[in-house]
Amino acid sequence: MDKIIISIFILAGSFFILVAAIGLLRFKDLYARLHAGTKAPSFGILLLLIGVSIYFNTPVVYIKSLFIIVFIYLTAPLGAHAIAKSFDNKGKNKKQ
Amino acid sequence: MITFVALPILLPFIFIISLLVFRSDRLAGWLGVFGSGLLILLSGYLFILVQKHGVIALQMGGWEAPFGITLVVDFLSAIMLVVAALIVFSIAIYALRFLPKTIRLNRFFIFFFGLTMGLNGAFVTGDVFNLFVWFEVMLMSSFVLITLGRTKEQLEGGIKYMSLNLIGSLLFLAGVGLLYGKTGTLNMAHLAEILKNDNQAILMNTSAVLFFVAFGIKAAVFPLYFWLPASYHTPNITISSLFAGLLTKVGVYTFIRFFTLFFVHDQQFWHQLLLITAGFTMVAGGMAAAAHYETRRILSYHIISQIGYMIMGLGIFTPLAIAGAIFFTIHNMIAKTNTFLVAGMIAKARGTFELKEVGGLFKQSPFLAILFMVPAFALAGVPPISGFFAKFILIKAGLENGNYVITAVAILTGMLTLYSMIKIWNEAFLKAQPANEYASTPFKKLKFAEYFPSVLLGATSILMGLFAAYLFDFTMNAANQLIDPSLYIETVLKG
Amino acid sequence: MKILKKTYYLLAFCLFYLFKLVQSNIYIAWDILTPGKQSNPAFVEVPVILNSDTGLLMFSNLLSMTPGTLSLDISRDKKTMLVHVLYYSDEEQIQNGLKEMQQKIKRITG
Amino acid sequence: MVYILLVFLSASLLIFILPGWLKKQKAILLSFVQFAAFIYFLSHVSEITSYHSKSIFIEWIPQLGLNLEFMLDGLSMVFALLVTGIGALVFLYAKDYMKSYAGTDKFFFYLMLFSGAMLGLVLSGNLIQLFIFWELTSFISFFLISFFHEKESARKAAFQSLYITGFGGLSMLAGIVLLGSVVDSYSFSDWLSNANAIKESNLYLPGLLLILAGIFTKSAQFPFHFWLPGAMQAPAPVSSYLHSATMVKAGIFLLARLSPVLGGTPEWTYIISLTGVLTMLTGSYFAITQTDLKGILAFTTINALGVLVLLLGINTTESIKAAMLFLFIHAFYKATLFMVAGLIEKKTGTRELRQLGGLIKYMPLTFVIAFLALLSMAGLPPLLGFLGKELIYEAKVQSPGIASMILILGVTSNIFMVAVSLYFARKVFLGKPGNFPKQPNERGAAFLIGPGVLALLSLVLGLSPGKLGSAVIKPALSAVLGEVAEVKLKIWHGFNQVFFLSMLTIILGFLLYVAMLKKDKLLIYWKKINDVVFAVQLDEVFAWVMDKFVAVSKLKTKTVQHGYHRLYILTIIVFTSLLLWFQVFVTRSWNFDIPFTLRPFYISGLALVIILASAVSAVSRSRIVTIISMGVAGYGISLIFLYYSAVDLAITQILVETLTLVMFMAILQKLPRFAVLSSKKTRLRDFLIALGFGSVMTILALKAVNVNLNRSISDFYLENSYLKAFGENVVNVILVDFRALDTLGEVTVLTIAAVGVYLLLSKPKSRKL
Amino acid sequence: MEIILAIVVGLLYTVGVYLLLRRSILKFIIGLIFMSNATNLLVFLSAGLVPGSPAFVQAGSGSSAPLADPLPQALVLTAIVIGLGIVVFTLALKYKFFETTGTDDLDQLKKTDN
Amino acid sequence: MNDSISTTVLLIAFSLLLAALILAFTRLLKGPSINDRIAAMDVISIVVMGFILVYSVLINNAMYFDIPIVISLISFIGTVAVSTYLKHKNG
Amino acid sequence: MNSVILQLAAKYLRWLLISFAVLALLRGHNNPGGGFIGGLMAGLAIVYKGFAFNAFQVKEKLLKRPERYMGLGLFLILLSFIPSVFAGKPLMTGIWITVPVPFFSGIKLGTPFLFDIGVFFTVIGVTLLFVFSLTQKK
Repeated sequence: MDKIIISIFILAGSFFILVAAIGLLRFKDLYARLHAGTKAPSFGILLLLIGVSIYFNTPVVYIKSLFIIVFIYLTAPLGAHAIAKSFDNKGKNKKQ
Repeated sequence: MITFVALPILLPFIFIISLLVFRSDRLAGWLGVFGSGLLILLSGYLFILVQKHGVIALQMGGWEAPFGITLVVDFLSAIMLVVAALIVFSIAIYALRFLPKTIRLNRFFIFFFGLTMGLNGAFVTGDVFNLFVWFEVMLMSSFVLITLGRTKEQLEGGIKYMSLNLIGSLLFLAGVGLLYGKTGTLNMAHLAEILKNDNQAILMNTSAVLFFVAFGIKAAVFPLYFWLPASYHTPNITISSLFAGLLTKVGVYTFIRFFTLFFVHDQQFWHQLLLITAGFTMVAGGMAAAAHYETRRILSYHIISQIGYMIMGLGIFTPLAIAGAIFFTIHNMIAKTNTFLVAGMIAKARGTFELKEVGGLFKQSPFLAILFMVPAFALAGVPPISGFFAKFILIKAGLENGNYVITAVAILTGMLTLYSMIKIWNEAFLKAQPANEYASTPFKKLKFAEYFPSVLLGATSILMGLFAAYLFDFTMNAANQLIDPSLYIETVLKG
Repeated sequence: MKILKKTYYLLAFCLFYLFKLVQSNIYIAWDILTPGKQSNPAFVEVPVILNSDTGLLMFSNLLSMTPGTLSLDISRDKKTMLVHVLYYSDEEQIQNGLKEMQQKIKRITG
Repeated sequence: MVYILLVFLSASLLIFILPGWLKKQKAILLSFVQFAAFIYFLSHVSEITSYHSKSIFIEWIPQLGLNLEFMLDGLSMVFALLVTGIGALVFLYAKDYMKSYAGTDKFFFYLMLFSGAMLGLVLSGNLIQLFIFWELTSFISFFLISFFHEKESARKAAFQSLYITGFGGLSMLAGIVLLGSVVDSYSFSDWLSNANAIKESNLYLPGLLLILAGIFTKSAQFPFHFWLPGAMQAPAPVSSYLHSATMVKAGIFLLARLSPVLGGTPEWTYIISLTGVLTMLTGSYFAITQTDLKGILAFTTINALGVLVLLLGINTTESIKAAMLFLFIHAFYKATLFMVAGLIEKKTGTRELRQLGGLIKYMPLTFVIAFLALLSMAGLPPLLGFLGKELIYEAKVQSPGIASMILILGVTSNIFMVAVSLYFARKVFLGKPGNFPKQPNERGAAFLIGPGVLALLSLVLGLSPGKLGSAVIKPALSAVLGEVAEVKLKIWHGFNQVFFLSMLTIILGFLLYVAMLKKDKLLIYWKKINDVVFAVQLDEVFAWVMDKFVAVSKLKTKTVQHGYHRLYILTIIVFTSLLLWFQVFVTRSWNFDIPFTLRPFYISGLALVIILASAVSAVSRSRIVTIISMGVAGYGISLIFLYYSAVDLAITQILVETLTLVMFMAILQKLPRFAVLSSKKTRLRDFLIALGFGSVMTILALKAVNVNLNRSISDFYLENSYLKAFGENVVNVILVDFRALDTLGEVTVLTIAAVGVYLLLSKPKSRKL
Repeated sequence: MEIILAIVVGLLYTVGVYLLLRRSILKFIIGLIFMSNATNLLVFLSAGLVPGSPAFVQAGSGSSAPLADPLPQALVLTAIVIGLGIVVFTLALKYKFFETTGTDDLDQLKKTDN
Repeated sequence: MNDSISTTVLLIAFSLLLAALILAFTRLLKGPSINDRIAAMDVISIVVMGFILVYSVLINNAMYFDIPIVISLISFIGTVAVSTYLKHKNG
Repeated sequence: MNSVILQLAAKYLRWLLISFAVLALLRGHNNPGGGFIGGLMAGLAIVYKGFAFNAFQVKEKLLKRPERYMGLGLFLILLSFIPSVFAGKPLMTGIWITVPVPFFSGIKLGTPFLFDIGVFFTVIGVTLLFVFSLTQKK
C-alpha cells in the first residue's frame, strides 16, 4: 500500500514539474510564464517530498522535508515577485 | 622541534591575520620587517636542523604518510627557504621606501605575506596536491600584487600574467588528478616508491607532460614564457623585484623536485626535452634582453635567459649538474632581486626606467654604481662573485657529461648577459646625462632603508663567491640527496 | 485563549491554503496542457487592509500561489498592491476574493 | 706571495680612506708598494733556479678541483718582475699625469687592482684560478679603458675590448674544463705530469682551440687584434702598463705556461705560428699608416705580440729563449714609448703626427729617452732590442719546416719596424716645430723617471746581458721547456748568417724610412691601397655584427613576443598537445577493458545536456546565453558528482556555480556585447586545435580510468574516519583533519582573492588602496 | 559510463580551449571556467567512479559495500573553491580593465609587450 | 525502511523530469529577456531537486536530502540577486 | 531593489538561512555540509539582506565588516592548531574532548571542529567582500 501511495506521489510530483516546464515554454509573455513557473513546480516538489519522506520514514527526513517545503513556499513567490518587478515591460529591455 | 617545519607556512599566516585585524600602515611596516626577519631566523634554524639530520619530516595532524600531508625539509628545501627568506626580508625593508603613495603598506604586506606563505609552502610540502594549493596561494597573491595600483599598464599586464598562469595551474591540477588516478597516492615519497618498482612507469609520461608544461609556464621556459615579459615591468619596482627573485624559481624548484624524485623513468626523452627547452630559453631570453632599452624589461628577459641555465643543469642530470642548477638558482634569486632593487634606485634617482633617458650616475653616486656592479657582475659571471661559480659548475658538468651543444649555448648566452649588463652600465652610469626632462631631477642621497637591502644581497652574493666551497658542499649534498632519494623516502614514509 | 483561537485560525488557514494550492495547480495544469488560449491577463490594484508586516508577506505569497494571480508590487505606504491576473473576467469578483483572503490572514496576525 | 696579493688588494682599497695629506701622495705610496713587491721577487730570483719553484696551496673548493695554488717558477718570475717593476714606474709616472683629471682615486684603485690581478694571474698554479684572474684583468681593463667614460668612443672601445676578451675568456674556460676533465684536475702540476694523456685524448684539439681562442683574443692576435688600437682611449699610464707588460702579455704567459703540456704537436705549431705570423705582419703593416702616436704604438704592440706568439709556436729552445728575452725588450721599450707619447700629448695637447715636430728643442731629455727606446724597437745595437732580434732570427733560422717562409716574413716585418721607429723619431722630435695646441715644456721631472729608468735599462742590459740571461731567462726557459736549458747572452755573436740578416733589415728599413720621409705621396698611396684592399675594418665589422645582432634580436623578440594574447595561449596549447600526442603515440599499446555503455540513461542524458550546453556556450553570440549555458554545464557536472557519490562536492559545485553566475550577471551589464572578431578560418583553426587538445585529454582520462586504482589510502580514510577522527562524513574529515593543510591554503587563497577584488574595485575616490 | 564521461571531459576541454582562443576577455574567462570544470571532472573521473554510495561511515559498522573514494572528492572540492576565488578575481580584473580602457578585445592588449 | 519502490515508477519519474529539464532548457536558451531566463533557471533548479529526490529513493540513501535545501536556497538568492541587479540597471 | 515584499521577507529569511548555514556547519562532520558550505550559505544570507534593502549602495559599515569576519575566521583556524602544540603532538593533530550532555552519550568537540568554524567565518567574509565589491555602484 505504501508503495502505491509513494509511487503516486512521486509520479504526480514529477508530472507537475513537467507541467510547469511545458507552461514555461508555451506561455506567451513573462507574467504568464511566471504563473506557470511559480505554482506548479512548488507543488510538484511538495508532492515529491511527501512521497520521498514517506518512503524513508525517519524523523530527520520529515524535518528536512518540512524545512524544504516551508522554504520553497516562502521563497518561490518572492522569486517570482522579484523577477516580475525587475521586468521592464515597456519594451526597453525586451531583448537581452 | 619538529613543529618548526610547519612554521615557514604558519608564520606568514599569522602575519596575514594581524594585518587583517590591525589596519594601521605604520604598524604594517614594522610587522612586515619583523615578520620577514623572523622568517630568516626560522629558516636558518631549519637549515641547521637539516644539516644535522639530513631530512626532517613533519606528519601534519599526526597522520602518517602517505595518509596525511607530510611537510618535508631536505637540503634543497632548506636552502631555498633560507634564500627566499633573505630576499623577502630585503624586500620588506625596500618596500618601506619604494612603494608609491597609492599603495597602502598594510595592503601590500597582506599579499606579500600571502606570497611568502605560498612560496614556503611549495618549498616544504611533500604532497603533490598540497603543492598545487600553495602554488595557488602564491599565484593569487601575485595576481593581486601585480595589479596593486591599478594603472592601465598593470591591468593589461595583470590579465596576461594571470591568464597564462591559470592555464598552467589547470594543467597542473589535471596532472595531479591523473597521477592519483594511476598510482592512488599523492605523497611524493610514496609516489617515488611506487614508481620505482613499476615497470609500467612509462605510462606516467603523459602526466609528466602536464607537469612539464605547468611548471614550464611557472618557470617561464621557452615556448611558454610569454606572460613574463608582458607583465613583470608593469607593477611598482618593489613588486617586480619580489617576483623576479622568487616566482619563477619556484617553478624551477618543482621541476627539480619532480624530475628527480619520481619522474625518473624514460630519462632520455625528458632530459633531451629539458635540454632543448633550456637552450631555447637561454637564447630567446638573452636576445630579447639585448633588444631592449628599459631596465626592467632587460632584467625581465634576463630572468628567462637564466631559467635556461637552471633547466640545463637538470637536463644534464649528473649530481654535479644538479648541484650546479641549485647553485645557479640560489645565486640567481639573490642577484636578480638585487638588480631589480638597484634598477628601482636608478629610477628613483631619475624618474624613469628608460636607459636612453638617464645617465651620469657613476659620477653622481659611485655608491649606487657599486651597488649595481655587484649583482650585475654576479649575473654576468665575473669571478669571484657567485655567478661565476654557478656558471662554472654548469659548464663543467655539461662538458664532462658530453653535452657540448648546450654548454656552447650556455657560454654564448653568457656573452649575451654580459652584453646587457654592460649596456645598462654604459647607459645609466657611464654616459653623461642627456639633456631632457629627467636631467633636472636633483639626485637625492640614498637613505639607509633604501640601500640596505641591496647591500645585504650584494654582500651575500660576494660571500657566496668567496665561500663557495661551503655552499657547493651543500648544493652537492642536496644534489646527491635528489639523485638518490632513498633517505627522503625513508624519512617521509617511516619517520 | 487567544492563542488557541489563533492556532485554530492558522490551521484553518493552512487547510484553505492547501485547498487553494491544489486547485490552482490543477487549474494551471489544465490550462497548460489543453491547447487553445484562455488567458486574459490584466493588472489589478488591490487595496491592502492588513497592517502587520507578517500578514502582508503571507498575503503576498499566498496571492502568488493561488490560481491566476501574481503579486507584483506593494506601494511604499503599504496601502495598495499591484496584482497581475491571468484570467481577467470581473474586477469585483477578484477584489472580493482577495479581500476575503486578507481577512482570513488578519484573523491570524491581528 | 699570497700576502703580496692581499697587500695589493688592501692597498687599492685603502686609497679611499686615506687621510687628505696622504691622499695627495697616493701614487707614490702605491708605487712604493709595487716597488717593494718588485724587490721581494728580485730577492727570490736566486732561489728560483731551473727546477726549483716556490708554491703555496690553499684549499678553496676542492670538490670542484678549484684551489688556490700559487707557484713561482722561472716563467712566473719573469712576469712578476715585469708587472711589479714596470708597475712601480707607471704609478710614478701616473702621479703627475693624472693630476689634472678628476676621479684619480678610482683610477689608482683600478690600476692597483689590475696589477694585483695580473700578478695573481702569473702566479696561478691552478688553471681555473688563472682564469679567474684572467677575467678580472679583462673587467678591470674595461674600467680603465672607459675611464673617460663620458666620451662615447671610450665606452665603445672599452666595451669592444671587454667583449672580445671576455668571449675569449669564456671559451678558454670551456677549453680548460674540457682538458681538465681528461686528467680530472685543474692544477697545472697535474696537467704537466699527465701531458701525454692530454695530448692523446680526443678532446685535445677542441680543448686547444678553445684555450687558444682565449689567448688570441687577450693577446690581440689576428683577427681579434682590433680591440687593441681602440683601447688607446685609455689614459696614457694605462696604455703603457696594459700593453707593455701586463694585459696583452697574459696570453703570452698562458701560451708559455701551457707549451710543455700542450705544445710539441703539429696542431700547436701550425695554428700558433700561423696566427703569430699573420699578426706580426698586420701589426707592422698598419703601424706605418698610422698618424696617431698611440696608434703607431698600438700596432707595433700587435706586431710584437705576433712575434712572441710565433716564437712560442715554433716551440724550440732557441725560439723560447728568444721569446723570453723579447718579452723584456718589448716591455721596456713599449712602456717607455707609451709614457713618452702620453707626455707629449699632455704637454702639446695633441698626438697627431702631422701636428708634431721639432720637439727636441723643447723636450731634449724626452727625446733622448724616446730615442733609446725607438732604437731598441728597431733592433739596433747596442740596445737590448738588437740582442733580441738576433735571437729571434736565430730561432727562425733554426725553426723546422717552414723556416725560410717565416724568416722572410719576419725580416719583412722587422724592416717595417725599423722604418716606423725612425719615422717616429724624425717626425716627432726632429724637423721644424709643429703647430701645437699648447706650448710644450719639460717641467715635472717625475714624468721622466719612469721612461728614463726603462730606457736606461734597455741600454744597460743590452750592453751586459749576461746576468739577465743566467738569472732570469734561464729559469723561465727551463720552466717553459720542462727541462734545464743553458742561456748565455752576449751582444756580439760574430759574423754569421743572423748578423747579416740584421744588417739587411736595418739597411732596408732605413731605405724605407727615407722613402717615407721624402715622399709623403708614398704614404698616401699606401693609405689608398689600404683603403681598397682592407676596405673592411675589423672593428667596424664588430660594430656591424653587434648592430645586426641587436636588430635581429629586436625582430625575433617582436615576432615571439608579439602581444597577441590568444596566440600565446595557442602556442602553449599546441605545445602541450603535441607533447601529449607524442607520448600517447609512444605508449599506444594498452589494453582497454572498460565496456561502453549508455546506462544509466539519465546520466547519458545529463552528459548530453552538458555537451549541448557547452557547445551552445561556445558558439553563442549572446553573452547571456553563453553564461547561462556555462552555468547549466556546471550544474550538470555537479549532478554527475552527485550521482557518483560526491555529495559535499555536488553541494559545493552548485553553490560556487551560482555565486559565479551572480557575479557574472553583476558585471555583465557594464560590459560591451560580444562582437564577431574573428574570421571563419580562424575559428575553424581554433576549433581544430581545441579538438586536438580535448581528444588527447579524453584519452588521458580513459587511460587513468583504465588503471585499477590502489585504494590503500582511501581505505585508510574510510576505516579511520570515525574511529580516529570522530566524523562520519569522510570528505569533511579529510578537509578538516586528514588534509587540513590544503584547506588552510584554500582559505588563504579566498581571503587574498577577496581583499584583492575589493582593492581592485574599491571606489577611486579613496585613492589610497 | 566512464567512456562517455571521458568524452564529456574532452569536449569540455575543447570548448574551454576554443573559448580561451577568442579575443573577448569575457569569453576567455568563460573558457577558463570550462577548463576548470573539465579538470575537476577529470580528476574526479580518473580516480574511478562508484555510483550511489557516498563516503559516509557509520559508527562501528564496517563498510560492506565499497564506498566511493573520498580523497578525489576532497581534492576537487578544494580545487573548486580555489577556482571560485580565482574566477571572481579574474572577473573583477576584467571589469576594472574595461572600465579603465573601454575595450574587451584582447588584441588591444599589446602595449606591455615589446 | 519499506520495501523498495518499483524501479519502473522511478524511471518514469526520471523521464518526466528529464522532459521538464529539456523544455525548461529550451526556454532558457530562447529567452527572450533575462527575466525569462531566470524564471527558466528557477524551474530548472526545481527539476534538479526533483531529480535528486527521486534518485535518493533509487539508491535508498537519505544523505542526499541536504542538497535540495541548498539548491532551493541558492536558486532563490540567485534569482533575487540577478533581478535586483536588473532592476537597479533598468530603474 | 526596493521591494517592500522582499524587505518584509528578509526579516524571516535571513534567520532561516543563517540557521540553515549553522546547521550545515555543525552537522558537517557527520553529514553533508561543513565550513565552506555553511559559510557560503550564511554569507549569501547576509548578502540577501544587502540586496533587499539598499540596492547595492553598500554602506561603509558593511564594507568594513567582511575583513573582520575573515580575521576572526583565520584566527580561529590558527587557534585550532595551538592545542596540538601544547599536547606535544604534531601540528594540526585533532584534540578531542567529550562534553557530557544530558540524554546523549556526550558530544565530542575537537580542534578540527574549531578549524571548520574558522573556515565558516572566513568564507562569510569572503563572500560578502566578493559580492559587495563586484556589485558596487560607481
